[in-house]
Amino acid sequence: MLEAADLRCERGGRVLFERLSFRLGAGEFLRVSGANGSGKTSLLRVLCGLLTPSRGSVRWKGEPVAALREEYARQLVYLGHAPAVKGDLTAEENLSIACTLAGVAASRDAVKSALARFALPDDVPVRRLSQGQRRRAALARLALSGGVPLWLLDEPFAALDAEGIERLGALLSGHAEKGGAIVFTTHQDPGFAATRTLELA
Amino acid sequence: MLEAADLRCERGGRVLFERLSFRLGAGEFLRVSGANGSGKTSLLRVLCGLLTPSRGSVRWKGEPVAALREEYARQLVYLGHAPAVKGDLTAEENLSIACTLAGVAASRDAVKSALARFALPDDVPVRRLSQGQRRRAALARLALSGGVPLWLLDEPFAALDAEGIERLGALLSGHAEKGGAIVFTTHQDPGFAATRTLELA
Amino acid sequence: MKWFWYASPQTFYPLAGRIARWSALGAAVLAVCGLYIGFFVAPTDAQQGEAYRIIFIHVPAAWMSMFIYVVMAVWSALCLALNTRLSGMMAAALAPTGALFTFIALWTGSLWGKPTWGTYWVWDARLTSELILLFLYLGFIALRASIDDPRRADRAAAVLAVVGVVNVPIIYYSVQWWNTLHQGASVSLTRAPSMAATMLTGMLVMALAFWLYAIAVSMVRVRCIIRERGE
Amino acid sequence: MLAAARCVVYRDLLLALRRRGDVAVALLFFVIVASLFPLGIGAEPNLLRSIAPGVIWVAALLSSMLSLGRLFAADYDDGTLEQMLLGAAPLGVVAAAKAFAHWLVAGLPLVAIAPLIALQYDLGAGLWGILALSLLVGTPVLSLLGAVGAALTLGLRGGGVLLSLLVLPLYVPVLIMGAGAVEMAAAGLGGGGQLLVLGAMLVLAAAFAPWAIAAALRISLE
Amino acid sequence: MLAAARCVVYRDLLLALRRRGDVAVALLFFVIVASLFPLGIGAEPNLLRSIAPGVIWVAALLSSMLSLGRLFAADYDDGTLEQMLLGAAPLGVVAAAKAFAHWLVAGLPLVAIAPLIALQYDLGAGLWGILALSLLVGTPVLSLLGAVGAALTLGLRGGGVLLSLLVLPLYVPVLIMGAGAVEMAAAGLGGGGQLLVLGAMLVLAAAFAPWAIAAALRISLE
Ligand code: HEM
Ligand SMILES: Nc1ncnc2c1ncn2[C@@H]1O[C@H](COP(=O)(O)OP(=O)(O)OP(=O)(O)O)[C@@H](O)[C@H]1O
Ligand SMILES: Nc1ncnc2c1ncn2[C@@H]1O[C@H](COP(=O)(O)OP(=O)(O)OP(=O)(O)O)[C@@H](O)[C@H]1O
Ligand SMILES: [Mg+2]
Ligand SMILES: [Mg+2]
Repeated sequence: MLEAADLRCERGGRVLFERLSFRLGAGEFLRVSGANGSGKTSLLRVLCGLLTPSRGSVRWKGEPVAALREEYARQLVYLGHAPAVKGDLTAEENLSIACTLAGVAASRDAVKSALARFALPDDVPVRRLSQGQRRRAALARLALSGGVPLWLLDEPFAALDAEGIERLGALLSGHAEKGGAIVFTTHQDPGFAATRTLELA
Repeated sequence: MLEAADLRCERGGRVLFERLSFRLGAGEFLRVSGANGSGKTSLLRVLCGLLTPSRGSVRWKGEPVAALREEYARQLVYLGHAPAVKGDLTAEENLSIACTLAGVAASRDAVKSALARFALPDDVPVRRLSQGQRRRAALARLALSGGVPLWLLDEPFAALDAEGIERLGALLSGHAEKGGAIVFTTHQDPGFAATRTLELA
Repeated sequence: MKWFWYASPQTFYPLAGRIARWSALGAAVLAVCGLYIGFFVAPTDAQQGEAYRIIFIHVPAAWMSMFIYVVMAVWSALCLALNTRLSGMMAAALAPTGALFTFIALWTGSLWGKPTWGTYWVWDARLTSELILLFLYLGFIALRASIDDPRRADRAAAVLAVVGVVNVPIIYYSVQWWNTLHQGASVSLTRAPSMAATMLTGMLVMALAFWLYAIAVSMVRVRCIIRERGE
Repeated sequence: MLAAARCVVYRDLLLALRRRGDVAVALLFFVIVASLFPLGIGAEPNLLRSIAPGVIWVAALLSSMLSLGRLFAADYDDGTLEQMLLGAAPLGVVAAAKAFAHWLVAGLPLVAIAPLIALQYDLGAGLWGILALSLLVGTPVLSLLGAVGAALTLGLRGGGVLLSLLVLPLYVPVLIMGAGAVEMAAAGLGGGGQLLVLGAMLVLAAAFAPWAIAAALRISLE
Repeated sequence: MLAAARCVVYRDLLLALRRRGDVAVALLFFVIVASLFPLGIGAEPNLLRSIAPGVIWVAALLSSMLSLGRLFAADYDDGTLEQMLLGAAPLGVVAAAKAFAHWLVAGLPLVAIAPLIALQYDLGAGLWGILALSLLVGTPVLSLLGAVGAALTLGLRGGGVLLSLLVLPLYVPVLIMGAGAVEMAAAGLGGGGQLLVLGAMLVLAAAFAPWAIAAALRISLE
């Protein structure tokens, strides 16, 4: 489904990666690993179209994503280092707004059950939550994005406790089984086997 | 050296912990663990005096820290979730300013070698660094704080790659060997044995 | 010492109830007397006709507006210095009453301005400084309202009240420092009063009524606050 | 698409409400600026009356400009803007919704309070209407043009100054027309012409600004 | 202790310099506000001359107030303020240093540029001196008082409005004295009295404000 052809990325005058090509089919996991500053985040941003590669292109079902724009955007979920969660809103409000913007229909009950899945209180402003709970509030969106084929996740396991990692792992495996494709980065061992690993130097 | 007596902490109307007491001697590690939102960060903030416990007290060499103020502050390093690093300054500027404020003398060379120890470029504004590199810029202060007895570290290993974790681990062990005391929280297995573990429910 | 005994909210609670009841009664009686003197006994003014009767509300309210701020600042200073719980609560209880009197002084003043000066509002020093006093009260109330933790709210607001007290002398002396449209002080301890004796009595009686009203209301409010915080 | 726009407006209003003050900040700033002048200038009623339209319009312009800084900055910092770019609706629609929400929070309240300020400055009663009308038509133009500037300066060093530098020249025609309308009316010359020009500006801005904002956001997020 | 204070001032200046604009933003805002008035009010020289001291002082006050929001906010968000609280120097010293740095960036440039603005408004040459002097003595008071407000509203809902609401009543006496000094001088009455009062305010503020700021910061960081 997703295809990277001869990607090259330059940042701050340094070439991060070059001649990077891969294909990702339905039901596949790709784990991107590498040292700090090796370009994992940059690669993910290139894949979702937030960063233009200095050479090469990213294709979705054969078409370059630069041309697809909103159509491509509707097919993917990107969760970056920045949580995209507002401190003044509650987890519930955050989640339902994020879903509406992403064009994913989510009833109130679905939202509540997604939050319950990550053991989050739904009526406390996010700024009053702990670091890990804030992270969970961002990740809860995945529980509602089963219908979106491509997930791009930047260090989804960071700040989570053991139980949170397990729940998220189950969610990811479930998505892959249903035919979704997942690209994620992590420094921690995720505890489940990724179909493939891409090591950035 | 550090003594917590009958601590109780309440936040947002919920009691996080109660009747918590421990003593930490020279050369000891204390690992605080627990699920997301169990109060690890709150405990560390109580220990360094940023948060007043609703009952009990923290003592440093027998005296309550509330009375010691700056004197106690000079004896500790606290690194929290927030990196306390300015995006517009370079890692070098950040580090030398942090040291001056903390009252730790640090020559230019010492600063440079501390940065080198964490493999950081010293002339790039921190906002242009990757997530892990930003974390390293905050941690580099530890390399210059050998003379400060008490280290309180909130998830120091987060966002670091394997090699970074190793370096930090070596730094911590070195500090403990020289008679320092360390309290840290982590969700990841640090890979080296903490002298003691405190599990928050 | 009896004082410290009453400094604890639990013991102060019943006392506050008693004070509130008696002051409310006193305020009602005095207000009736004051208004009777003001509207029936005091003679019609030669220049202003009946309009001047606003003075019986306006002047006591203006006095109270400044006085309550000073009292509030004193409680706040106590709160910061001794860290007693009651003093923060007292300051919190006084603020709305102070703001109310400030508003009344502004309102009656501008109603009075229309017949005498021909306009509701001029940017005269006294009027403007009274408006600023209103902002000070509103700032105090707003700051408290936006902090969830009551202890923190008490202390943050206390810092503000203490810093803001420097404005009160400016308001009081504004009429002397700038020559303004507004009336200067006509009641003072050193000089004989320059107004008719009945007018003066009426004003003083009303001022006393406002005093007792302020005490009653703030006692009721402090009881609410004590109950709210479950002390 | 409409759902997304509605959602953005709802979200921004909710945020403004949660931060409580934010709804009031523009308003309060407006009142404060307008009230400070008599303190600094002195209380002569005729002088005040003659500068009133200018003071009120400058206060409105400043208060609208000040809230621009935060229009996209918070969303940029916490990653929400990325998500909007990756959202299902075209970015232009989202941009228009954000500018509209900004106007609801920072423009509309000024229109409502303007008569009170006019009272303080002793403007004739007949002028309140035209003052409020000129603000009603003019402030949305300020929000739309300002949003373009805010999007362009997102994340730049010195964003603050740059923003004022970029936005100000665009604001000046609105100021001249707005204050001019009230002055004309005060001089008994109607002021309808200026209002018509303001209206035309509004139509143009509403048609083109959203796409300019979207383009600027794409550039800033690169 | 002195080392810490110097370090804080150096750091804040460095940051302002890096964000380039930040040095200029207060200045630019000041110039813009002062220049907008003739556009809104019309160009009658006598009218302009009579409102000049007030307009210039209001502009200075606003431009100082606007940069207050960021005085502690950035340090609060990224954890630097915690580190300052846990630093080796007393918090009052750090607070004074930060207020001083704020004045260097947001107050001093106004003093330097004021004569230019006075020229625009055609103020008599003899008045430039007293205008600049009144700003020189008055703006540090604004920075010190403003810092108290900024520290109190740190991290609160509605920080923006609250800040203006809290700070403004404290600023008004400074405005009245500052503009008053220039007006008195313009009327040929000297204005030395007002300057003396301003000086007294400065001494008082410098002595007490740092501790109020420190107390407020401790309360806010709790
Ligand atoms: C909004 C408008 C006004 C405000 C804010 C205002 C404010 C005040 C204040 C603060 C005082 C207390 C001063 C003191 O104790 O020395 C006062 C007293 C007084 N006001 Fe007003 N005033 C206003 C309008 C007026 C008007 C229109 C009149 C009548 C023409 C007036 C007549 C007086 C008088 C006679 C006193 C008593 C002064 C004394 O005996 O001490 N005021 N006002
Ligand atoms: N500023 C705050 N105001 C009120 N409550 C808070 C605040 N910060 C945290 N809390 C509450 O205190 C609890 C403990 O938070 P804390 O940050 O100490 O957890 P933690 O153990 O560090 O979690 P994590 O592993 O996610 O970092 C949380 O449940 C949270 O809801
Ligand atoms: N905004 C930016 N401008 C310029 N250069 C940048 C920017 N962000 C990152 N870089 C550079 O790009 C390189 C790769 O950054 P990236 O964030 O992709 O690394 P990463 O692999 O995700 O690292 P980490 O494990 O620390 O998250 C870094 O060396 C950094 O210096
Ligand atoms: Mg990364
Ligand atoms: Mg934590």
